[in-house]
Amino acid sequence: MSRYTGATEEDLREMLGAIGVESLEDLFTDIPESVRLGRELDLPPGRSEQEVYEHLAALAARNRSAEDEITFVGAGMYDHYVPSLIDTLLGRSEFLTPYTPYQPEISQGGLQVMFEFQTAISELTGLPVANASVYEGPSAVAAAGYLAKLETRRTKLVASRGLHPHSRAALATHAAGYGMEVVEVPLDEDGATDVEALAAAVDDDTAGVFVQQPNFLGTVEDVGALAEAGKRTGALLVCAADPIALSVLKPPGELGADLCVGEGQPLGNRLDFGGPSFGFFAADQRFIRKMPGRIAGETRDVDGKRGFVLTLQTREQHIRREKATHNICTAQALNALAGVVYLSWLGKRGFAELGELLLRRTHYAREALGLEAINPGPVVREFAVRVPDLRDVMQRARAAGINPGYPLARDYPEFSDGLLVAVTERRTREHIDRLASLVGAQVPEGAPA
Amino acid sequence: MSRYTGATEEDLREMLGAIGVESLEDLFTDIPESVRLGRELDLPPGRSEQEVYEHLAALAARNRSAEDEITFVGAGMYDHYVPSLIDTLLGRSEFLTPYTPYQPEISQGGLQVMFEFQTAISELTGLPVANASVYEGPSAVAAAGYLAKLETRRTKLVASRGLHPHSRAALATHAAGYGMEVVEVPLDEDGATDVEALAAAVDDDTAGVFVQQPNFLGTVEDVGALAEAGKRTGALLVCAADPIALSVLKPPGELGADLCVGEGQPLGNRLDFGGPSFGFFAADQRFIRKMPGRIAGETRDVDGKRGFVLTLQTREQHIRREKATHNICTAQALNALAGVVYLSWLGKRGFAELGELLLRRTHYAREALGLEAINPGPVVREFAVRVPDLRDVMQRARAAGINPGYPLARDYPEFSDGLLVAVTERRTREHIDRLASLVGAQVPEGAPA
Amino acid sequence: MIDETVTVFERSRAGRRAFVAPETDVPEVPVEELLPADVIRERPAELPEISEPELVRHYTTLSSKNFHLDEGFYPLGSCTMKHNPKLHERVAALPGHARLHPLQEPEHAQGALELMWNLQVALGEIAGLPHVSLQPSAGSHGELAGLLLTRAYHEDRGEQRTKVLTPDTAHGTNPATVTMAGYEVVKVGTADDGGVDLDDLREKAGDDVACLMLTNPNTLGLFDRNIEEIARIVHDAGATLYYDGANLNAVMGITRPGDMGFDIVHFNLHKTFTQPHGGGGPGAGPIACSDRIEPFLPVPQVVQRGDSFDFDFDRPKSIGKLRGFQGNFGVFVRSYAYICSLGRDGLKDVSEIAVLNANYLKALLARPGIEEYLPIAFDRTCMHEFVVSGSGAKEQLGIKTLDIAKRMLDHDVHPPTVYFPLLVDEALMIEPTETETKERLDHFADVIRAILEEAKEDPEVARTAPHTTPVRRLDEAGAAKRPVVRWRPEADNPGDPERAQKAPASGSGAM
Amino acid sequence: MIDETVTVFERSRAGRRAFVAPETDVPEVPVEELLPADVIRERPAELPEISEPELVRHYTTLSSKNFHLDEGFYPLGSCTMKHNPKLHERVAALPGHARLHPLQEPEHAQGALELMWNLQVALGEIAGLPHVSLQPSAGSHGELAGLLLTRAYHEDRGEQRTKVLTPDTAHGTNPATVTMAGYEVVKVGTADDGGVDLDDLREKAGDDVACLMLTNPNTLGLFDRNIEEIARIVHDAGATLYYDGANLNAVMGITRPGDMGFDIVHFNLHKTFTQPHGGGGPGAGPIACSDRIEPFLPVPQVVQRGDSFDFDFDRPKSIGKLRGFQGNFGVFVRSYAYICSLGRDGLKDVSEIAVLNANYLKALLARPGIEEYLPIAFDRTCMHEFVVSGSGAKEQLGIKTLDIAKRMLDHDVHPPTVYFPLLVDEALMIEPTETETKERLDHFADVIRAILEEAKEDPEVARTAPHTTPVRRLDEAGAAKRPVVRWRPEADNPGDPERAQKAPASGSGAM
Ligand SMILES: Cc1ncc(COP(=O)(O)O)c(C=O)c1O
Ligand SMILES: Cc1ncc(COP(=O)(O)O)c(C=O)c1O
Repeated sequence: MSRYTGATEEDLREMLGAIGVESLEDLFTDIPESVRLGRELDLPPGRSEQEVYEHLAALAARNRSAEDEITFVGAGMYDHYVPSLIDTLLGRSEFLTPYTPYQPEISQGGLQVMFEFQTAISELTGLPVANASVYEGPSAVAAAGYLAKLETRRTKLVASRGLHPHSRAALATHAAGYGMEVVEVPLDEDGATDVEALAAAVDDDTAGVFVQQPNFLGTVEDVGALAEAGKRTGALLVCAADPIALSVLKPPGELGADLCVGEGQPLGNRLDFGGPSFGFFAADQRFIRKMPGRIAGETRDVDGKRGFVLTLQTREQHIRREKATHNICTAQALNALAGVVYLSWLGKRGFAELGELLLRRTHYAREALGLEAINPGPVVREFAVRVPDLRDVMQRARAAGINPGYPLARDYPEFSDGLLVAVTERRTREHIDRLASLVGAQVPEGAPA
Repeated sequence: MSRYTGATEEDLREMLGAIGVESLEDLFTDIPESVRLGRELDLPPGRSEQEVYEHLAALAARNRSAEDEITFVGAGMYDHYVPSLIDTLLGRSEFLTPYTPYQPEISQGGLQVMFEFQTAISELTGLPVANASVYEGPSAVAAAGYLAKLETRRTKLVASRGLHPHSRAALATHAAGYGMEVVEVPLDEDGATDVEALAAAVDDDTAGVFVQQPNFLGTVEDVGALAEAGKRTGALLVCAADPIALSVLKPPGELGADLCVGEGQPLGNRLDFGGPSFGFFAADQRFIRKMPGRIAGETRDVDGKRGFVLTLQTREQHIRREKATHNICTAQALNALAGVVYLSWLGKRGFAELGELLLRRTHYAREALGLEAINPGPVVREFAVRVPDLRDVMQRARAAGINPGYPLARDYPEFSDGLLVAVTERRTREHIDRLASLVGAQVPEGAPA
Repeated sequence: MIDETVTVFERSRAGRRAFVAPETDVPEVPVEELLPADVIRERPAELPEISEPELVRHYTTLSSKNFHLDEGFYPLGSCTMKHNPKLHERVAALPGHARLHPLQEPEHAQGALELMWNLQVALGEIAGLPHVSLQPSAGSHGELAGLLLTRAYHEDRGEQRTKVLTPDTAHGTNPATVTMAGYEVVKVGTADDGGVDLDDLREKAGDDVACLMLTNPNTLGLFDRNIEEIARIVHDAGATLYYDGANLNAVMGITRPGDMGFDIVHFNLHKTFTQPHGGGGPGAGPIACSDRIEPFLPVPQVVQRGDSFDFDFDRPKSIGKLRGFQGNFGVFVRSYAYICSLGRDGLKDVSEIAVLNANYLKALLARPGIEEYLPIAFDRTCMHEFVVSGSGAKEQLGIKTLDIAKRMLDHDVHPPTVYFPLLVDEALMIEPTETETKERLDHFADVIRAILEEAKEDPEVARTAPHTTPVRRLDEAGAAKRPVVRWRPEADNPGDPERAQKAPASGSGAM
Repeated sequence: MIDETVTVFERSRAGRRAFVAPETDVPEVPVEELLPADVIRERPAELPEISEPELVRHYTTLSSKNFHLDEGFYPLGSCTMKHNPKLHERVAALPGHARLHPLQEPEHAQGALELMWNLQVALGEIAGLPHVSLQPSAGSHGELAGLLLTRAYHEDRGEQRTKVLTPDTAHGTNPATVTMAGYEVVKVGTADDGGVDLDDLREKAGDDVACLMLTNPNTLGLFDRNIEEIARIVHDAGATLYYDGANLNAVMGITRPGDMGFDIVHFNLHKTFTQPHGGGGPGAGPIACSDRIEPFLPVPQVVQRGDSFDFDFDRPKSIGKLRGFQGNFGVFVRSYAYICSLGRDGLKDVSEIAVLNANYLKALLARPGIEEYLPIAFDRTCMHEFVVSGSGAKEQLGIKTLDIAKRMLDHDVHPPTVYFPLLVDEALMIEPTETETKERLDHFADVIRAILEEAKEDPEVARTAPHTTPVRRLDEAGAAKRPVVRWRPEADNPGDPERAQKAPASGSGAM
């Protein structure tokens, strides 16, 4: 059995003596016999480091990861290349092992990272204020809903069907708590949010309107038009965004979005079967005192030296308790660090170059597959197509070591033969061509190419 | 093409200006045209980090490592479990990226590690002085030969055939330089060094006598007897040792060895296809001023504070040049760090427990295989057996995902059907039993079990 | 410029780069032909332009301004800052875990599902509550899940309840969660022994009460001896009893929330089951519950079918999804490795030594020279942590708890949690954890003694502490009054002169 | 005890442990039944007994006492302290590399052999010498290989040669190697322009000379314009011309040792081809040579057979083996990744920027306020490094080069190589490398200026520097006089009191 404790026999004697008790047992007398477990936990015995490693390595070997296959699955998390320096920096105990920087004088590293992260997110989203991270994408959307409620005191949320299914689900789950109704707006025949329908759904009870850029199908939305329609009655326009796509797309903040939130995984975080990653939360200046989560601010010390602190804490649970603007405490600081390091690694030019590479490969892929597009309009890094005999294609592809994409049927029954195909800088033209040849064989005569 | 340089266009202009030249070309005018390359290097163009990663990962995938098969191959390097904290500590830039601690005031970390390493090696070998590392095992043996020459000014070296073939080869190669003859002493029928033959080979010209504990076949040698026979005429007794075996075996220093050297890989270092690892070099007090390599010593600073420095540097090339006791400069500091962390991780009790586990599994394995033993005597972690139809067994085993051991034929033609089988804590009884069933099928009727 | 405090943005120089794009192996169609003009980004995001060497140095140097657990003692009360075994980083980084896509079909993710299943079974056994969802992202997210489950449970029974009870010692996330879940907070008092005031509880536990949120041991580090009576009262009122698992480190293998009568519990995997805290996450807040709550658990649930595993989405009464995908799997890997390493005996050992260490340190602080200044609040045998009051030091030495904490920074130990719980004046909440040695505890007591001794001579030293840290006391009021929450080139900027002129995309108007 | 300088042995407490053995799954036969009594270890090695958390803290805290390349500027002349790309650690750690046994059959190690082959081809092209052995463990090992090859070459021709020429500017390993290789060292002088004194060379290059060891650019950072004439003289004498490749960073893709007339060259992969220096290794010192030397290269050689790769052991004229197995493969992986990343254009870029940075820094130091005190030795366009003399500072300010170096420690920059090469009085040998930015170079010049300014006011500050480091100037003389090279429990020891009594296994008699 592994042990991380240090108490020796001798320590035990001395410590019990100092406490003034006979045995460890004596320290637990407050616990009524009647609620004692009175037996060993029904768990396996402990094992050595080596044995635990072998066990977990054996489990890992039973997963087919992006190291084992060529995957075109995205749908919210993407197989981007994570640069090595992120491993090195996140592996440093100085970043890895401290907790929330409650003592700023010995936490300037973490606090400055938060400040830099907030700056980078502000740059991406085109909004002046960002927090230091929330849990992840869909719960960030739910948090935006809560802010909309606090801000407007209204009762209704309107969400595009183009919003990630998990975001819509999380929004509904949380709204059930803070007592709001969620109304869904359909997509038009091009796979974009139906602007008229959205305009119609919004009324004086509407606290927030939710769209996603690009939307779940990969469609580049006309955020400007949606904002105009959505904000008519004073609701907040919440835009969920793929941060990578913002390398080439106009920042939601420049198009009228009040809040821009999203999933940070594409920014230097591993897939990790879905987490941990980070959520980002950016807002217009007027919401700065209603934001959820930690915010680092710049200030000076008694000697006038530049420094950083957690600021605007009167929003937070540890100060305001039931009056807090959100209950979040532990967030995703380490993942946010990966995010800002990743963006700094890409740099001003590299970020744009990456976006353009994805844009080109994605359009090339949609061409190459020659299948009917569900969303024929502009896309950045992901698109949806109809695949006649989808199951068959999936099987053949998997046999060939390729995971062709995410089937839409579960989340969009209306696209029962739909496949969502994502491209990253790791998916080369050669990969794309191999996928094309696999599905190409399936294209029925006369199907639109 | 990847770049790790920082000079921008603007920098270039300013810097050339400050230097007072027009172009980079002007900085190379000292190089005669006639020796200029005058063309591009005939190498591929540079690639992105991601592409280089993919290329090297593809190469690595074409090796069958100990992660891919159950290996019983040892013969000098062993598949021990390397604890995770070694990755963490060796990955710290503070240990990874500085060079030799020429400035002790800003190198106390590295210097104290050397001092601790020397202490651990001294404990293992039973000799009072150890240096901070040499390259690796066989060249450490050669270095011991050079010390024997410097010490005795004699011309002959006597080496047991039980010494690792690579050590004998390296000794011969280096001796050809410093002008010494190497005489080999055979093994007896039990696979141990022939004490009489050794006694006979030693004479007044003999500078050093080389034995290995356990020897290459895994045999536990009677080092005491060999030392007695070898030192008769004043030669130095050099014992090469497997540091892991010293957990259960009497330290060579307590048995008359003047020098104890060896391969450090088993101590927390990866296999790495043969390197980098480290060599250790321990000696009796009288040789402290003839040792090769860096040695850290304890001292005090001007304020009386405890500290460490590189000491006895008058032995070394950077001070003594042609009069140096060895030419070594860059050694294996990082690997030695892994060694002392590993030994501290094992600890006083754990080191013994590990040795006893190997001892028991090894004897169990020799029993279980039921093959004719080449060295029937005591062994610690490795043993040699005769395998009728060896090639066949090898093939069947490899097909079953098992690498049964190292065939002796190349290094010991006299054991053309010999197989050297090594056991580590990673080779469980179940692995051993699987190997046994594979070779067992091959045991001819009436063969000794 | 190199050594002072400079952001990565200020280190930017036009033309530098670390990243190099893989070759464009498809036609280089102009962006304008692929995207409509009005959606194309006009100005690039003003990200730093910096070389890899300088990027590594920037963050390496920054990191060294952090105090961290691998450096020294970190008795931050309620946070369970125990050692993070290095094995966990190795297993979490295995490509089979780290590069596994969350939407990989279950048949190709059997290892991951088995790991989640095994972790659920272990957590259920430790809690004494059989049904587990790993989905919540942290403790407070687990709390929210717990109240959403409570709401769904009551609504399913046709009951409308509007209030949730929390002790006045509760952690801030409890009341904050109550509000977010659409309930009204009702505080329950604390009795003289530090436990729940039963009379107050009886009075407030009416049929409009949905839940009592409790942690036991509580935030004073005390085990509530009346837990069975508390459970009876709450259940008689038809409310659920919620267990805030942040303090579970005290009782593993000794007593279980389920056996105490709790209906729902959240775990802080990043506390009890050791995660590197990462400067404020990531963590995970799985929940466990009893049979009557089970139908409402989030989707998807990991289920075992024969000897394979699958996700179950078909749960009609489920509260739905709390977040994307299935939770912080990378966190699960680490906590599962921890449970495998320690096993049944090791986990009990953890709690016993955690309690031993806390009581030993409490005993050291109860000695003359300290206890006059830092009296122990509710002095009785504590569990994994305890609380002292700085009231004595404030009155007799004129130094506040804050001053003591700041002075500790000069002694290379992390201060305890301060000014919490609120009902203790000038509180210091001390949780040593089981992975600390006796020497560390002795040293900490010596540091406190030294600080108090020093204050007798000259309180100003503590009042103006810290003195040896990268920065000294910072102006937090000013930071909140005029918040500067992102770097702007307008600010004096050693960076690329041009950039100083033109505002970035988001510069317009803001702040 | 916790913060001062304490060895890991002194932290030991009987009964603590980090390691836990895997279960003994075979019969627990007593050791006495498996080993003869007289070979069994009587007393266990006195290794530390310490828990994982404290072990991690010990070495983490120790590490923070090191200055390192990822922290700041490290212009250690002749050592080429360039950035270590983090990618290299990732690819070296791939199990297919890290867990590959050196005796794996070639057919199951094709990836590794191909990597070694590709690296050999690249190094051969860069050196202009086609035949490469990767085996030597470091530069000095490569030098030894070079002289053993020279000896074998001459003996094969029936020649006996006894002398090896080295310039007086040569690095210490050159003469040390000559002695180890059984030759006599003959020094060749340096001309006024910093190059080899041709007349002296002509005089000494007799038929008893086996080799001239040279580095070009030399240790002064100067390219020897007469290299062709030098080669002619050496070859006319029948000797080999050996290239010490430590300074190759200056000329990649611009000129090649082979084209200059060298017969044998060693590479310092840990310099030119960036390895993390690890506090003093590991490195690797591959050698390349011309056709006439090739037959004598060490065994085994990696060879290509069709489209697969193999080891060739059958080389009758080979000098044999220099070490175990096939060399420091983990080092090859990193250098190969480096060459793949930079490619033909990137490597040339490296040398150009390395030379640019050196000349720019030289220009900064040639300005008033510095050059009076630190005149540049042999002032002409330098290559990747240059040497200044502290003679001016010594005479006019009364501070030695050592004092200047020690004062730099207080400014968070690593001092240059000092007191080498020997023929420059009070030498400072400065090699910035190409991965440093202009800001770093400017800062370094500012630091030097500040130190000199300060010394004008008060030389004592530098004479007693450093002032801000973990320890200050250490008693090196005392350390060498009474060497204490291992910890002993006899020494005052805060550790386990018992241990202080009984001496460890090796305690007897020693020191
Ligand atoms: C008692 C208690 N409850 C709840 C929480 C909230 O947990 P988390 O930070 O994971 O959201 C904490 C953590 O600080 C805590 O100490
Ligand atoms: C010029 C020169 N030659 C040879 C060497 C020796 O190389 P190594 O340290 O790798 O043995 C060095 C390294 O310091 C050097 O600078």
